[in-house]
Amino acid sequence: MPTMNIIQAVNSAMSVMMSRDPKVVVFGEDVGYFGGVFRATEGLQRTYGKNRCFDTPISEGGIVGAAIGMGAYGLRPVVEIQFADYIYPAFDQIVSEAARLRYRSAGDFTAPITIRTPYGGGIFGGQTHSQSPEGLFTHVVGLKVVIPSTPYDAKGLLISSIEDGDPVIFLEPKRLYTGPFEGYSEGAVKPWSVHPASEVPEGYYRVPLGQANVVREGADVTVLAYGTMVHVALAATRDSGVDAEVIDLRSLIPLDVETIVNSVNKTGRCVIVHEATRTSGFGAELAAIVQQQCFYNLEVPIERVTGWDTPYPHAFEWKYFPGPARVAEAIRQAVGG
Amino acid sequence: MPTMNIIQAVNSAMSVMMSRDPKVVVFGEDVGYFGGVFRATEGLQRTYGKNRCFDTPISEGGIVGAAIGMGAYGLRPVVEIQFADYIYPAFDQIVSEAARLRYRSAGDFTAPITIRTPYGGGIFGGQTHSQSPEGLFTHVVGLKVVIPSTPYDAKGLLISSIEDGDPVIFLEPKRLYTGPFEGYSEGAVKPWSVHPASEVPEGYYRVPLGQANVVREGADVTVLAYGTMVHVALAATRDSGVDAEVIDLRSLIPLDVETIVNSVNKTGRCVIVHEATRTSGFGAELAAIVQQQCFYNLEVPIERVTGWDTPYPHAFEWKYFPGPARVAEAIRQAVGG
Amino acid sequence: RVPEPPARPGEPVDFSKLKLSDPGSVRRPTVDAAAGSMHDLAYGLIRVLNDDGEAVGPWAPSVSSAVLLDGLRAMMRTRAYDDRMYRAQRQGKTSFYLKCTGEEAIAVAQAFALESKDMLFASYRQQGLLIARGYPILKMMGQVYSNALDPLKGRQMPVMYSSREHGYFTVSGNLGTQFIQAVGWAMASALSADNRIAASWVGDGTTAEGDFHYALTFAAVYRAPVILNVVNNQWAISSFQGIAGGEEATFAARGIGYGLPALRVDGNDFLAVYAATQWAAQRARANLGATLIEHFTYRAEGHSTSDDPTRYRAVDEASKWPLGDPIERLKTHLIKRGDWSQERQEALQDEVTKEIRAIQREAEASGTLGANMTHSPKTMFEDVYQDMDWRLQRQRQEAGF
Amino acid sequence: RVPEPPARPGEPVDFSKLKLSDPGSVRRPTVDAAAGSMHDLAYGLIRVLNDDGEAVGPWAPSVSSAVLLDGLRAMMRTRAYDDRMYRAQRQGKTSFYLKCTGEEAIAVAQAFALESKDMLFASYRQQGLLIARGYPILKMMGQVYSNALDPLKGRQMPVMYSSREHGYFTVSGNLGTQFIQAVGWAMASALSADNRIAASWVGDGTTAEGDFHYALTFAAVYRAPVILNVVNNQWAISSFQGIAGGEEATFAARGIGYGLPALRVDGNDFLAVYAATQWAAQRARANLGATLIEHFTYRAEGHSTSDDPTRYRAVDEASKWPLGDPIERLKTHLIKRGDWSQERQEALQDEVTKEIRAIQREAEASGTLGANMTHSPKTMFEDVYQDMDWRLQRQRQEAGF
Ligand SMILES: Cc1ncc(C[n+]2csc(CCOP(=O)(O)OP(=O)(O)O)c2C)c(N)n1
Ligand SMILES: Cc1ncc(C[n+]2csc(CCOP(=O)(O)OP(=O)(O)O)c2C)c(N)n1
Ligand SMILES: [Mg+2]
Ligand SMILES: [Mg+2]
Repeated sequence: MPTMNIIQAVNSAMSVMMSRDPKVVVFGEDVGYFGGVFRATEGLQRTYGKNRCFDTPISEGGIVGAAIGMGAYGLRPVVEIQFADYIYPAFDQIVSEAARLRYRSAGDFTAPITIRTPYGGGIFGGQTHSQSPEGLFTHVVGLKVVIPSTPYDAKGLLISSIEDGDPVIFLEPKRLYTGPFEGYSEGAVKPWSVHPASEVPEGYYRVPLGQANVVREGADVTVLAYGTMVHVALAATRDSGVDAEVIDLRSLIPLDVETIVNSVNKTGRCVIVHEATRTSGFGAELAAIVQQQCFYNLEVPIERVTGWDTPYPHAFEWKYFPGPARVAEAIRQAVGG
Repeated sequence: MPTMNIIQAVNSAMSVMMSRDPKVVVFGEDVGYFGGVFRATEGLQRTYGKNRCFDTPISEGGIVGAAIGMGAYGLRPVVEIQFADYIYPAFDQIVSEAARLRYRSAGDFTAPITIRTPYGGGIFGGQTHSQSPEGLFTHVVGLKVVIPSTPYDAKGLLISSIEDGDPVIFLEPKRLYTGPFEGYSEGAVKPWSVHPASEVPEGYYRVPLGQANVVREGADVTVLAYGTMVHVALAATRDSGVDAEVIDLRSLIPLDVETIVNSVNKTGRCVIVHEATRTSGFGAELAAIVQQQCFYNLEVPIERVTGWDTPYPHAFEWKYFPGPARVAEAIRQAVGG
Repeated sequence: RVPEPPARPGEPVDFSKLKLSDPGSVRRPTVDAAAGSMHDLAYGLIRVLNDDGEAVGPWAPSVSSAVLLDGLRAMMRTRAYDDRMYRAQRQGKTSFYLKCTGEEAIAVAQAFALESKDMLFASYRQQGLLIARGYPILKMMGQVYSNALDPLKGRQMPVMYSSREHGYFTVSGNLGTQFIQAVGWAMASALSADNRIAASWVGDGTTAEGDFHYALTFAAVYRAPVILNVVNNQWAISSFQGIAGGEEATFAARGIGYGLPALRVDGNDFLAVYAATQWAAQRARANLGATLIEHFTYRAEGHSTSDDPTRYRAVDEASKWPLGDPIERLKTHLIKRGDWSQERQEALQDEVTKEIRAIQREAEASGTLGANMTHSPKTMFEDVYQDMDWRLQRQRQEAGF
Repeated sequence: RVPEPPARPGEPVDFSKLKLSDPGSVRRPTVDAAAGSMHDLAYGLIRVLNDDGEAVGPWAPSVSSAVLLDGLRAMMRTRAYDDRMYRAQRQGKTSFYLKCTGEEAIAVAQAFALESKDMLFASYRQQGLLIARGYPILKMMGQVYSNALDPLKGRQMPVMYSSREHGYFTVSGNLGTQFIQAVGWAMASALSADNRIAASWVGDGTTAEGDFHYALTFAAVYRAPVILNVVNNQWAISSFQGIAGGEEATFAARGIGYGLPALRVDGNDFLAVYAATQWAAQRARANLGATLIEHFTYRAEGHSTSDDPTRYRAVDEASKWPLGDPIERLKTHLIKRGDWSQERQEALQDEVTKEIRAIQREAEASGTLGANMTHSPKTMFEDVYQDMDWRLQRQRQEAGF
């Protein structure tokens, strides 16, 4: 089986779907001839032609609005927003339109569109190339929110998202594009090839939306994470020496609440990790659910390890990023260490 | 002292500030000659002239973008977004600009703007005249989020917001504009005149941001609410016969966490009420904070009574609205009834 | 500097400053003419019917009296429908209503000028499209009453219709969003080598939204087969069209900057609207791209049941509108043609009024808003997603359904 | 249909299809001429310098050689600064850099044509404005290195400068947002009876954002004293200007639809940019409102340090650009005037290079990115709000500062 990094896996997912289904079209800023600023659409225009993969004006609202119209026609648009930080001009089309079409038309019209966008920090992109806005979209009913953490999941989840009948916000952890980053700002960066989940089938396969992945079984504390932070959580677990159970949510909406609740009921402790700012981040919803469903099994308060409630500061990226040290500390605290 | 409803109180706040400070300008769709679709700016153009209060094109992004520029010039713009449901076209200007100016320019430029907008349901406005998007803004660092529940607070909080150096999203519970609605869809609607908080001074006064209001002291359970739901929570408390402590948050950001924590530590029980959809609503953040800070005093899980995770359905408004019956039931459950 | 409308309440109405081309005076370029060669059309006003009801000039379409009579009937049914629903709202039978009185020619003539397979992305003020396409008025009333007949299951505010079957896209409460969606639909049609085209409508006020700009940009760049209509009815609730920039340039002129052909049409002239729409549709079907059409008309009544226009404009403005009433004008033309008469007009009026009343009785038999004759409340949890997730299942239980 | 650029890698470059007006051939309307009377200027190209370096035609400004020499020096300092910072990034001394090579005349000439009190809302590619206004290059380098000299305390990516003192609005990473903000600033100035004006810049690609439309709409409606500049450097990262609609109409033509005067200028011609900007500034100060100016130029290098232009455009495109290099052209003109010589040019080049090198040494003495010579990390929690709330105080403690 070929090994792929996340860029290649995402590219493969789109290519597989474009060859299987003529209704799949891909567009966005710089995605055509150039293949995208992160090269995720590399070769798609050459292979499938300019009608199926093309550049757009710099108009995120226009990109999503046009995609919605194409979806109403019967196509399955997969659009790229160059950075998640630039998705806000499309917010009205996403929230008021894509998320609402099915409901307001009683199923007469739907928006089977996939919005791909790189999110997260760790590349010295400053406050406008580092944001993690997933929490906002989880509050918008009608949207699905998916975040892979490995090449295998990236391809399988993206295929499921493209085939899904509802609009999906597909957030790609850009810091993981080329390697399983564990959050150590110093030291050599591992390539994906060293990671088993970089073995990705050439062809079609799905990873279903709404199924979390227990990436490490453990007895003493449950760590909930997604995207980049899954790898940081695993590293932190190692560093902490605690027998933590690490769960990769994979999709935030729909959420695999069963896997989460079973784990916390078993461990009695829960640490939630995300890179997004803390207040009203998705960690808040997770904490609210866990305390409500696992209340009588919880032995300590649920803790959140997150980005600080500030914009992402260019020079202090590694003071901002919730790295292995902070996560390990929270894990130790949770087990009363 | 004159009695005012919330529309009159909001109008009075703007009038007082326009007369005190020539830098205060008011604009938005239909706010000029007409005085706003809810009449909140009635008479301001007549009194202060077309340079200080004027109509704008139907362009929420333009309204907020222009306000930011005016703020950079040194004015204090107070803009109206006709319905909170229509704030999304301005989302990029609010999130990427207003909220970030101070930080990204290290204090060189700021956005001392106030964005007024009516929110919430109960007027048969359907899904695009009923939304409660406050949760989204609480996740955006750099913004303040204020929601009054009475005429007295509305005026005092709006004056504080206009004088505040940071951008404030000022959400007005439209169902409370003309009376203290308790959530009973049937039966006579009370006017504000029957409510003590409708006594509003003519002149200048402030209600500080970040101070919650304990509207009912109680021993057995803490009910956290804001806006319309404060009155519903009080009615539900009465109906439930439980000695609940009802807290009106008044401002979500900054949040008066001390008052909340002290109350829950006292009662050991907590019910959170909001009209917004549940998942990732502000209730999630409140639950996450309360379980973390009051863990060892909590006797039962924190429950959220909220709007369902669907758009606001026109015909089923009263099945959607979290009315007194649902809140009372949650209060009873919390005290083990 | 803030623009001011011609007349506020109490001020005299004077429309003499309006520059109106004479009927028949505006040239008609060939359908394949270059956009750059017809900027003058964005400033003139295409008019076909003169004051005597004759069809004059190069834009006079060759259209049979039969079609025009269907159009006349559709406009009259639209107006009668509006009147009934407006009253129903006033009688407390529903929460809201919004008429298109005085603007019927635009939606109706365009529906007749387009193919039934073409896709329509309307605003809330083009109910005439549905009626002209033969959508059952009973269903429309069901939607307005949110009763058991409502195809939208009571989820939407009145007038936010939707019908895939009739090529009518679900109306959005958020102004303008449909404009770029229509362009996307048209792009999809073109890249699927389909010959169906799309059409969309926004009001003068809505042109200030970003979606308007997105639509014109994408339509121009990809040469999408779409007709982009701006219905300039002079008012946006209480703001006159100058607040949207209508005094600095016409709304049709917006198209020039994108290299789009732009037409400006007398929106109260059924034949002019029909002809301009045919021209744009032919152009789109010939893969020559999009056309922007400004329909110059007047909102003869309040914005909706929620406002009182006498608070912000002169009472007699509507009656003084120089371009008359679309139904009257088409009637006069048909009589001039010798295919119609005042008697038949009155008979038709009578018939239409009776028809709509009858439908209303039938609709109300299935309930009005608040009468609890809705779809089952448990449907409120459906269609948020294709499949209901655990949250909604639990919440539906919590709700007791 | 998707537009294609003139030449992809490997394809021959041919700019002969470009319609370029002859130097001096475009008329100059009076400053108070009606916007509607000058649509032709949106399609022509205002050029002052001819191939011999002479200033010809009605737009030739009366400007002293002293001012032009200051402009020449500012352009040269800008280019030298860009070169040093670009190399510094390549050497790993910072995360990112972005040059304006080939476009220096636009920012520099406009800075000289405006008053120092006028407010500038730039994109990331107008560093020439700051340099022309005498902002310390040492501070600019501090910002690029996020070191202790950085006025922005290391919070922003390189080139996102901000200086209230120099009337330079904090640069946004989100394209286009500054355009409508500039209009708001100008509206504020006008309603405060202040005579300062605003100016803003976006690129050709950015014109597709909603903010562009908001800006033109508000500027037209309120007649705001603002100059709205579109820098058409032919490329938006890998997308040529046709993807933004530049082949259907000029970007200047966008202004016509809003009733704004629109000028199209040779952006590599210092005198033409200077003259057009003066014209627009006089108009704005006379309360005649906004002007849209398209600066026709070429992005001579990559978009930034993050891309490789040879992957999407022909390598020799830059060298074949028919409108030359702004520094070369101004130099030639000054020599023609008899106020300059090749020798002095070389001497100045030498001086500027040395100066920038010296400043760079000084800047790097205060640290480069990653050298931990930043402001205190605890400053990272400041300026989120005017006063730090409890959340940030606690989080700062958690962070250990
Ligand atoms: C995004 C958005 N902003 C504001 C509104 C509130 N609103 C509803 S109709 C209307 C006026 C629209 O005027 P126009 O576009 O001229 O259309 P008309 O009503 O005249 O047909 C406004 C401001 C809305 N529905 N959506
Ligand atoms: C809202 C937004 N969308 C996308 C981007 C990513 N981006 C940065 S620069 C750029 C190209 C801009 O091209 P243009 O407007 O022509 O300006 P130029 O770089 O040529 O000066 C893009 C797409 C962004 N910064 N902001
Ligand atoms: Mg209108
Ligand atoms: Mg460019």
